[in-house]
Amino acid sequence: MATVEKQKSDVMLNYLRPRKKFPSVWCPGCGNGIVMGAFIRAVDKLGYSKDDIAMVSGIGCTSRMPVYMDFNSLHTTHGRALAFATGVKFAQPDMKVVVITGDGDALAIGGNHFIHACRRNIDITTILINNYIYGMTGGQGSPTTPGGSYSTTTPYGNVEKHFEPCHLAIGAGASFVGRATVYHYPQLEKMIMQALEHKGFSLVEVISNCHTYFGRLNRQGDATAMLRFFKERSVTTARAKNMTAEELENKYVIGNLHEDNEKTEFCDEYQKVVDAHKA
Amino acid sequence: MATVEKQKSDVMLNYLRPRKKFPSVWCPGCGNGIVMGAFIRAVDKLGYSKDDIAMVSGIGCTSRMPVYMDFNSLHTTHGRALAFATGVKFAQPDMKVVVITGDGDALAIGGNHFIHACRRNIDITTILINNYIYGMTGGQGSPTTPGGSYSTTTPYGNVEKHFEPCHLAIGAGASFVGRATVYHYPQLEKMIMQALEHKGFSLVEVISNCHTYFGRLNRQGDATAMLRFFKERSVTTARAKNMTAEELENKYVIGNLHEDNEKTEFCDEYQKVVDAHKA
Amino acid sequence: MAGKIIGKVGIPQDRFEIRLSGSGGQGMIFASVVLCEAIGRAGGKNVVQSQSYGPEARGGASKADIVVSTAEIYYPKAMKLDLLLAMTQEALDKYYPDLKDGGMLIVDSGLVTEVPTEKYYGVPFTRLAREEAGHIMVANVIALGAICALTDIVPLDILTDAVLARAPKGTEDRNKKALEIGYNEALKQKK
Amino acid sequence: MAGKIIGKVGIPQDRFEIRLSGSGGQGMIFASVVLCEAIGRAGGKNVVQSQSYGPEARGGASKADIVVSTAEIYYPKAMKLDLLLAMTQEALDKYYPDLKDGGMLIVDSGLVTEVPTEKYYGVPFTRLAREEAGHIMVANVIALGAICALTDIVPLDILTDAVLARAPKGTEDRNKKALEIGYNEALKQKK
Amino acid sequence: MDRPTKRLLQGNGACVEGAIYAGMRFYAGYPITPSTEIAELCARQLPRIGGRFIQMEDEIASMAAIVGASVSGLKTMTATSGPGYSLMQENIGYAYMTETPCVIVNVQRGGPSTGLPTKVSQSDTMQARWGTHGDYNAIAVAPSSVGDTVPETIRAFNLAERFRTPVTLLLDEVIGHMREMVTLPQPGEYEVFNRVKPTARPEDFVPFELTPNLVSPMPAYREGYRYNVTGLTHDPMGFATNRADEIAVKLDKLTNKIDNFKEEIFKSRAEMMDDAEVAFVSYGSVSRATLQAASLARQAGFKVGSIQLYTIWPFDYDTIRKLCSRCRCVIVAELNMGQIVHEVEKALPENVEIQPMLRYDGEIITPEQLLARLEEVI
Amino acid sequence: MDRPTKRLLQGNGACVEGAIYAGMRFYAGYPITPSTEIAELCARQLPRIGGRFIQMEDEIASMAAIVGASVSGLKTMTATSGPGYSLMQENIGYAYMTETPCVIVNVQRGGPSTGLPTKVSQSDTMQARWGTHGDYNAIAVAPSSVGDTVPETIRAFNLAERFRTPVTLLLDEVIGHMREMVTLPQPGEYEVFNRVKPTARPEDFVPFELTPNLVSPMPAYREGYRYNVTGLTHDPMGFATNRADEIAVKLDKLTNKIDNFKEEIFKSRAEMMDDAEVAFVSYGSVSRATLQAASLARQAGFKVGSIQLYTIWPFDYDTIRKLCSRCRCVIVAELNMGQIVHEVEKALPENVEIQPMLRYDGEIITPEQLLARLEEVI
Amino acid sequence: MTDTDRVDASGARPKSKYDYSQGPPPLNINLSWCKACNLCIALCPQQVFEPDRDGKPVQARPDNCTQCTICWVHCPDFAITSNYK
Amino acid sequence: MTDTDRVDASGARPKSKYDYSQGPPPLNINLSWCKACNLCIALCPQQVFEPDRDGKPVQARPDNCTQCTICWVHCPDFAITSNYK
Ligand SMILES: Cc1ncc(C[n+]2csc(CCOP(=O)(O)OP(=O)(O)O)c2C)c(N)n1
Ligand SMILES: Cc1ncc(C[n+]2csc(CCOP(=O)(O)OP(=O)(O)O)c2C)c(N)n1
Ligand code: SF4
Ligand code: SF4
Ligand code: SF4
Ligand code: SF4
Repeated sequence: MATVEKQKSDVMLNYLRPRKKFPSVWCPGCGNGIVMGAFIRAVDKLGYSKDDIAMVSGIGCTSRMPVYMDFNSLHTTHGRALAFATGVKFAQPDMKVVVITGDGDALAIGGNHFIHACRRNIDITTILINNYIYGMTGGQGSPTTPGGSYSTTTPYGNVEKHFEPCHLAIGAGASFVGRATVYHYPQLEKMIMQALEHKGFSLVEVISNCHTYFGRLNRQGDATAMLRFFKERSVTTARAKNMTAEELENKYVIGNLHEDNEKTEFCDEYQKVVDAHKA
Repeated sequence: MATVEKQKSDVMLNYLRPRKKFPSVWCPGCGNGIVMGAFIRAVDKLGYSKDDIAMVSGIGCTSRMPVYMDFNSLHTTHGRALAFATGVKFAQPDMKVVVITGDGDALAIGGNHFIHACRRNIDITTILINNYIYGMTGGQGSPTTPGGSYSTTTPYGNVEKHFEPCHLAIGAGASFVGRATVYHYPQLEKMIMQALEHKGFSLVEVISNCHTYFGRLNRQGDATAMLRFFKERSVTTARAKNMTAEELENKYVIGNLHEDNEKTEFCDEYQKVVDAHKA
Repeated sequence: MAGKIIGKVGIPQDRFEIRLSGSGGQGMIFASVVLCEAIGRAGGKNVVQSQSYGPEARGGASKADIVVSTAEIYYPKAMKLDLLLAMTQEALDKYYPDLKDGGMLIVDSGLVTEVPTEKYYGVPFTRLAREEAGHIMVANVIALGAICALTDIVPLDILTDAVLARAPKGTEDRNKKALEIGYNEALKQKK
Repeated sequence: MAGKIIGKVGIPQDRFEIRLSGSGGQGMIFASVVLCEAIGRAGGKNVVQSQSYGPEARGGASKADIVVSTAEIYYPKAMKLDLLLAMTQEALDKYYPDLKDGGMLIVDSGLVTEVPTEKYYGVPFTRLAREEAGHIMVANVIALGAICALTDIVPLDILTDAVLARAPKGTEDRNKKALEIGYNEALKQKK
Repeated sequence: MDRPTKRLLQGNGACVEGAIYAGMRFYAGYPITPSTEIAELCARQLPRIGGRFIQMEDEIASMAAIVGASVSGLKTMTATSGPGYSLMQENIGYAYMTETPCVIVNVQRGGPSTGLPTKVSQSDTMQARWGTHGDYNAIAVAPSSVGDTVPETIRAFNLAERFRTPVTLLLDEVIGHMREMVTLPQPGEYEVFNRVKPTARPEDFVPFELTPNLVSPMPAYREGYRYNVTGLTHDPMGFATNRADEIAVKLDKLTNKIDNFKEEIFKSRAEMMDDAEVAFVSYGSVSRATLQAASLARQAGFKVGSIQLYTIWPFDYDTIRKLCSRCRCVIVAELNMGQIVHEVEKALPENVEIQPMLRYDGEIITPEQLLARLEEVI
Repeated sequence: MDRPTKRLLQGNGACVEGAIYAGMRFYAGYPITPSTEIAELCARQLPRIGGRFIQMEDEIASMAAIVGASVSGLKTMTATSGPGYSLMQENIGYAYMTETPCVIVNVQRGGPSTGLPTKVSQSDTMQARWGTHGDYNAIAVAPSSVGDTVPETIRAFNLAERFRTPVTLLLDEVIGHMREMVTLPQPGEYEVFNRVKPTARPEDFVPFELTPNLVSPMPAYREGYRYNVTGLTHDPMGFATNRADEIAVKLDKLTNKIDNFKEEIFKSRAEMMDDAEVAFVSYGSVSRATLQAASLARQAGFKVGSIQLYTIWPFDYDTIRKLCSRCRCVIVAELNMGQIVHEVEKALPENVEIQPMLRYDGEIITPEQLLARLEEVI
Repeated sequence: MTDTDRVDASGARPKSKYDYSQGPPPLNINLSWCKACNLCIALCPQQVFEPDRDGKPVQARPDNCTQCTICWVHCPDFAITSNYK
Repeated sequence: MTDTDRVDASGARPKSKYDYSQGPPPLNINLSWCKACNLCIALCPQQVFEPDRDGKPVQARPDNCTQCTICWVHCPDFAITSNYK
C-alpha cells in the first residue's frame, strides 16, 4: 500500500454548502460519502476556486452529491449529465466541469452521452461511482451488474453481460481513464487530482459499495465487508501486467489504465476556428 | 484480390418486394445498392427462408433499404433500430434479425442502443454502412466524419474526433466485428455471410460512398472516384499486422477484426432461465 | 354555509389505523404486509396498506401504515393513528404526534427509553428476538404477536398462516416461535 | 350560395410564377435563388422562392419555383406556371402539365428533344456552357441570361450583380460571360 | 400453480396480474419510481409462464422493444412514470403510425421534470393525449383502486388489440403503491381479445387495408405475410407516400378507427346521477374520495352524484353532457393544476357552473376537502 | 461586416438572424428536416461572432446542452422538428422546472412519427403546451412569414429571458423553407431583453426567490453566486422538498409568472374585426391565406375579419372573446386535424358557430378553399 | 477512366467464355433502372462499355466481356444481368 | 472485526504522535452526523473504537490513535475530525 499522505480531517467542512443540511440522504456506510471526501480534498489541494467549479450530475444516489457542496451545481435528468455538462463547459471553457454519476446514470440511459463525451475529448472530469446496481430505485440490475448476480430485476441471476466502463471509454476515445475503489482512499484521491489536471476527457471509475442492495442481494454483507472485498479483489496495474487472464478473472485492476496527452481538446479546437474566422 | 466466386446476376430479382417500385430513392452510384446486392446474394447462398428474416432499420438513406426487399421489414425511428430489433429477436429467437443502419443512425442518436446490443451479445447482425456523413438530411457531420473534413455543419473543417465503429463495438462487447468496403465486393459478401452465421452480436462495418455530400464537400469526386479511393486506402488485416501505426494512418483495415465464439448469447441464456423456472 | 353536510352526517370514522415504525433494517414493511394480509384473509374487513418510498425511506425512521375498516376505505392513507408500534426512539419521536388521543402505543422497551406518555405497552422485542427466538431478524414478528394479543384485530392462527406464507423457506419454526413469544409476552401486560 | 364572393371579386391573379427545372446537378436551386434575389432587389415586386426537399429532391427531376407579384403574396406556392425552364427531357415531361395556357417555355435544346408544343424557346444551354463559357457548370447561369432577355422580369445589370454576389470567388468572369451568352443567344430568338 | 384467489397486492402488482391474464408475454422496461415494482414482478413471473422480460438501456429502447415484439406477434407492455413517459413519446408516435398494439403503464408522480418521485399526481393526463407530435387519436384508461386495476389492465390490452393502437394505462403513485386484497379473476371471467389475423392469401394481403371498422388484420412474423412497417406516412400497402389523398386517408384512419367506436371505448361509473344537481367528476385514486363525499351529501339530503372516468381518452363529451343534464354545478376533482376540467368545460353547456377542485402538492384529496367544496356550492 | 439590409432569406435563415440579433450565442442541435438549415447557418455564423455551435449526438443532448449553457450565462437555442421535439420533451420539462431561459424552434412537418419529413403541418401545436409530463405553463410563438420570423424570434428570446422559461418557436415547413426578401433590423430597432441579474450579496442570494413578478433574478456562472439547480421540486433556496406547502408554491410560481402577464405575452393581429360577423382565426403560414380571403370577402361586401395568433400559448381566451364579440361564426383554419380550434371553442360563447377548416394532407390551405368555406357560412 | 490493373499482366485480355456472336449480347441492361452512375463503365476491366448520351452504358465491345461479374455486383441498381448464366 | 494487516509486522503498535492524556481525545466525533455505519470502527488499524449502544463509535482506546487518517478519510459522513492537526 502506498504511503498515506497526511489528510486533513476537517477541510471538507469548508466546502459543504451553507444552508443545506448535512449529513446526506445516503445509507449509513455508502461509499458515495467517501468519494465526496476524496473529491473535496483533491479540489482543496489543487487550490481551485469554488466559483470555477461546476458539478453536474444526473439522477441516482450518487448524483445527489453536488447538492451538498458549495460549487455551482446542476442536478439534471437521469443519464444526461454529460450532455448538460458539455453545454456548461463549451459555454464557459475556463471552468473546471466535473460530472459525478452512477453506473446506471452513466452507462444505461446515459451511455450515448458517455461515449460521445469520450469521443469529443471535451475537458470534463467524470467520476463514475460503480456500485454494480441501481441504488436510488431500489436494487435493479445495471449495465455493470456482473453475469449471474442478483438484483430485483435479475431474480434468477443476471443473464446479461456487463460493460467494463473503462474499456468502453477507451474504445470511445477518452484520453484519461483510471479505476479506483473506495477502500483505496489515497489512490482514489490522487487519481481524482490527476483527472482534474488532465486536459481532455477524463474518467475515474470508482468501485463502491451499495451494501443496501447489491451487498444484501448478493450476500456480500455490510459496508465494511464490501470494502474488505474490494481490498482483496484489487490488483494494481503494475501487478496486473504480470498476471494471466485467468488470474485476473474477478479481479479489479486499479490504477491509471490509459492516458493520452497528445490528443487535442474539443473546446480548444473550436476556439481556433473562432479565432480564425471571427469577423 | 481474392478470386471472385461466380456471382449470379439476377438472383436479387427474386428478393425484391413485389408491388414496390424499384429502383431505389438512392442517388446514382450510391454504395447502398451495392451492399443490398451483397446482402441478398449472401442470404440466397445461405438458403434462408424469406419468412425467417426480419430486417430492421432506423432513418437515413441506408435505412430505406429494407423496404425494397421481400423480407419482414421494420423501418423504425432514427437511431432506434437495434432497440426495436432486440424486441423482435427476443420475441422470435428463431428468426434471423438483421439491422441495416447508417453511421449517424447507429452511432450518433443510436449510439446507446448500439453499445448495449454489443454488450448483451444478442444474436443480431448489424450492417453499418459508414459513409462518414448524414446523407438523408443533406450532408451534416456524423460521429465518423474525420477530423478536418467538411460537411454542412463543419463548414470550417470538423473540430471533433471520430468514432471507429469497430473499436467501439469491441470495447462494448460485440462478438463478431469486421470491416469491408463497397469496392471489395467479394469480401463484403463473404463477411456478411459469416456475420449471419455467427451466433451472437455481429457487426459488419461497410465503408461506402456518399459522393453526393461527403464526396462533393471534400473534393473526393464521384462514385467511381470514391470507390477507387477505398481501393487505394484499404489494407487487409493480414497485411496490416506487419505495418506500423504511421503506415496505417488514413488506411482502412479491412477483414475480420474480432471474433469470439465462446461468448454466450442473450436469448439462449434467457431461455435457460425459462426452462429452469417455468411452472 | 359550512356544516350543511358535515354538520349533518359527519365523516364516518369507522376505521382503524395502524402504523408500524422503526429503522430501515427492522422489517416493518414485511410486518405490515403480513399483518394486513392476515386481517384481509380473516374476512369481514377492508384493508389498505401503504408505506414510504424513495431515499426518504432509507435510514432514519421507516414506517408502514394499515387502514382497516368494515366499510369501503375511501381515503387510503392514515390520518390519525389508532395504533402505533415504535421499534426505535427516533421512530417514536417522529410519529408519536400522529397518534390519536387514546390510541394504543407499543414500543420496543429495549431500544426506546423515553416515552412521552404513561399509557403504553413496552416489550423488549429486539432482546427477545436475540435471546429467545434465536435471531434478531424476527423482532418484527414478535411485535406482530404482541399486536395480535393486545388488539382483536386478527386471530393468531390466521396471522400465523400469513407469516408462514410470506416467510422464506426454512424459517417457519423460528417465525412461529417468535409469534408465540410476542403474543405471550404481551398478554402478560394486557391491561 | 357558391360564388357570392368569388363570383363578385375573383381571386386576383396578379402573380407571375416561374419554375426552373432540370436534373439534380444542374444548379436549378442556385439559379432560382439568384433570380429571385435579383427580382427582389430590383424593387417594386414581392417574391417568394421555394423548392423540393428530401430524398424526393435527389436524382430525377429537380425544380425550384418563384412567385412574383406587385401585391402581397398570400399563397406562396406555384400553382399554374407562367414560365417554365426545362433543362432535361425528364423535367420537361414532368412539369409541362403545370404550365399555364400561353405560359412561356424555355428548354435546353441540346438535351431536350421532344417538346409537346411549338411555342417555345430552345437554347442549347449546356452545349454553350461547355463550348463557349468554358465550363458545363454555368449552363444554369446562361439560362438565367436567357430568361432575362426573354422576359422583363429583371434588368440584366441587377441580375448580374445578384449572380456575382452569390457565385464563388474566382468565377466572376465566367459567370458574367455566361449571362451575356445566354442573354444574347435568347435575344436572337425573341419573337 | 394453484394460487389463492384472494391476495394482498399493490396496484402495481394488480397491473401485472391483469396483464398476464390478458395474455401479456413480453415486457421491456426501465426502472423508475413509482412504477418499478411492475418491472420487478414481470422479471420474476414472466419466465415462469414462458414469457420474456428484458430490462432495456432506457425508456426509449423499452418502448421500441415492445413495439418490435408486438409486431413479431406477442402482447407487450412497458411501465414507467413521467420522465420515462416523456422519453417514450417519439416511439409511442411510431406505434400510433404503425398501428401496433401495446400497453404503456404510466404510474404518475409529481412533475414537471424529476419533480416528486415518491408523491402522487395526475398531471400527465393531457400528455397521454397530446404527448407525441403530429395528429393521432389516443386511448387512455384509468383505474381507481388496486381492485379495479386488474380488470382495467385487461381492458387496456383488449382495447389495444381491438383497435391496433398503443393504450396508456394511467395509474398514480397512490394506487401503484398501496396494497389491498384483490380477488384474482378466474380464466374465462373476463373476455380477452386477441388481434384479428389476416385470412387473405399472402399475395393478396394489404397490410393497412381499409376495412369497415378501419382496423386492419395483423399477422405475426413467420406466418407467411411479409410486409413493410414504417413510421413514414404510408399507403394501405405500407409504402411511404407523399400523395395528399393517401396521406389524408391514413390520418383519417388513425382518428376514426377510435372515434367511430367512442361509445364502446368510453367507460365511466355514474353513481347517484339520475337526479343530481351537483356532480363530482374524477378519475383514478381521487374517485374513492369523491364517491364517499357524494354518498355523505346524499345522506344529508342533497342531490349530489359522482362520475368516475375509467376511460380518459377518447373523452366522451356527449355522455358527460347527458349524465350531467340536470346538474347546475359540476366539481371536477383532480391531482393537477387543471387538465380534465377543461374537457368537462367543453362538454357542458355554459349555464353549468364548473368548479375545479385541484390539488397538486403531492397529497391526495380528502373527503373532507370535497365536502367543504361541496358546501360552498350547495 | 456590412451586409445589405435587404436579403433573400429562408424562414430558417430569418430565424437565425433574429436569434443572433436577440443575443443568441450558443446553439446546440441535431439535424432534422425541415429545420436543418438553422443548424447549418449557426455552424457557419456563430464562430464569426465569437459564438458557439455544437452538433450534439441527438436531440436529448441538444436540449441538455442549451440548458447547461444557459445556466452558465449565454442565450441559447436549438432547432428541430416533430420527432426531435418529442425526444426533447423530458429536458424541456427540466427547463420549466429549473426556470432556464432558452428557445426551442420546432419547424413542423407532418406526423405522427417520421410522418412526412418534407411536408408542411401545424400538428405539434398542442404538444407545445402539453408535451412534457407534469404541471407547468408554456409559451409558444408562431410567425407567419419569412419577414415576421425575424421579430418573432427576437420576441421569443425576450419572453424566454423575461420569464425565465423555455419558449417554443413554432415554424412550419413552408415558412422554414421558402425564401422572401427580408429587411434585417438595425441595432436598436427592436428591444432586446436580457435576464435580470441578482443584486443581493451572494450570502443572501435566494436563487428561486418569490419576487413580485415571480421571476427570480438569475446569475451566470462565475459571478460569485453558487447555487443548486435541480429538476426535483424545490424550495426557493433550490433544495429539493417534499413539503406540500413548498411544492404548491413552486408550481404556482411556474404557472402564475406566465398567467399573470398573459396580456403582455399574448400577441395577435386583428384585421377588419371591428364589425366582423364572420372571422377567421389562424396562425403560421395559414394566416397569409386567411388575410387574403378576408380582404376579398370585404371587397365583396361581407363583414369578414381575420385574427392571426402570434402567441399560441398562453392562449388568451378573453382577448379572443372580445375580438369576436360581434361574430356569429368563426372559421378556425389550421394544418392539422383540429387543435387550436378547441381553444377557440372554449373562448367563445355557445351561440357562436365554430367552423374548423382543417387540412392535414401535407399541403397548405389556399385562399380559394377559405373562400369556399366562407361562402358556406355567409 | 478504366481500371487497367485488372488487365492481365501480359496486357492480353482474358478470353471470354462465350461466343457472343452466336446469341444475345453478354449482358442485359435494364435502362429503366439504370441511373447512369458510371460505375460499371469505369470498373469493367475489359472496357466493354461506353456511355450513351444520358450516361448509361452501351455494350460497345461485347466480345471483350469475360463474365467476370464485376459490373453486375457493383451496379447499385441491379440494372445489369448476364445473358449467359 | 478489525483490520489486522495494518498492525506492524512485529505485532507492535506504531507509537502515537501525540500525548493524548494532556488534552482533548485524539478525535472529535460528530454524533449528529454519524450514521453508525461501523466503517471507522472496523477499519481502524489500532482498534481505537468500540461501538456504543446505537452502533456509533466511542474512543475506547484513545491512546492507540496514531492519527493515521484512515478513519476520517473513510467516514462517509465527515463525522470524524482530528483534534490534533
Ligand atoms: C428518465 C428516467 N428514468 C428512470 C429514472 C429512475 N431512476 C432514478 S435513479 C436510477 C438509477 C440509478 O442508478 P445509478 O446511476 O447506478 O446510481 P446509484 O443510485 O446506484 O448511485 C433510475 C433508474 C429517472 N429518474 N428518470
Ligand atoms: C429523431 C430524429 N432526429 C433526426 C432525424 C433526421 N435524420 C434523418 S436521417 C438522419 C441522418 C442519417 O445519417 P446516416 O444514419 O449516416 O445515414 P445515411 O443517410 O448517410 O445513409 C437524420 C439526422 C430524424 N429523422 N429523427
Ligand atoms: S441505496 Fe446503495 S447507493 Fe444508494 S445510498 Fe444506499 S448504499 Fe448508497
Ligand atoms: S445522399 Fe449519399 S447516402 Fe444518400 S443516396 Fe445519395 S449518395 Fe447515397
Ligand atoms: S452500374 Fe448500374 S446504374 Fe450504374 S451506370 Fe452501370 S448499369 Fe447504370
Ligand atoms: S465512519 Fe463515520 S458515519 Fe460511520 S460509524 Fe464511523 S463516524 Fe459514524
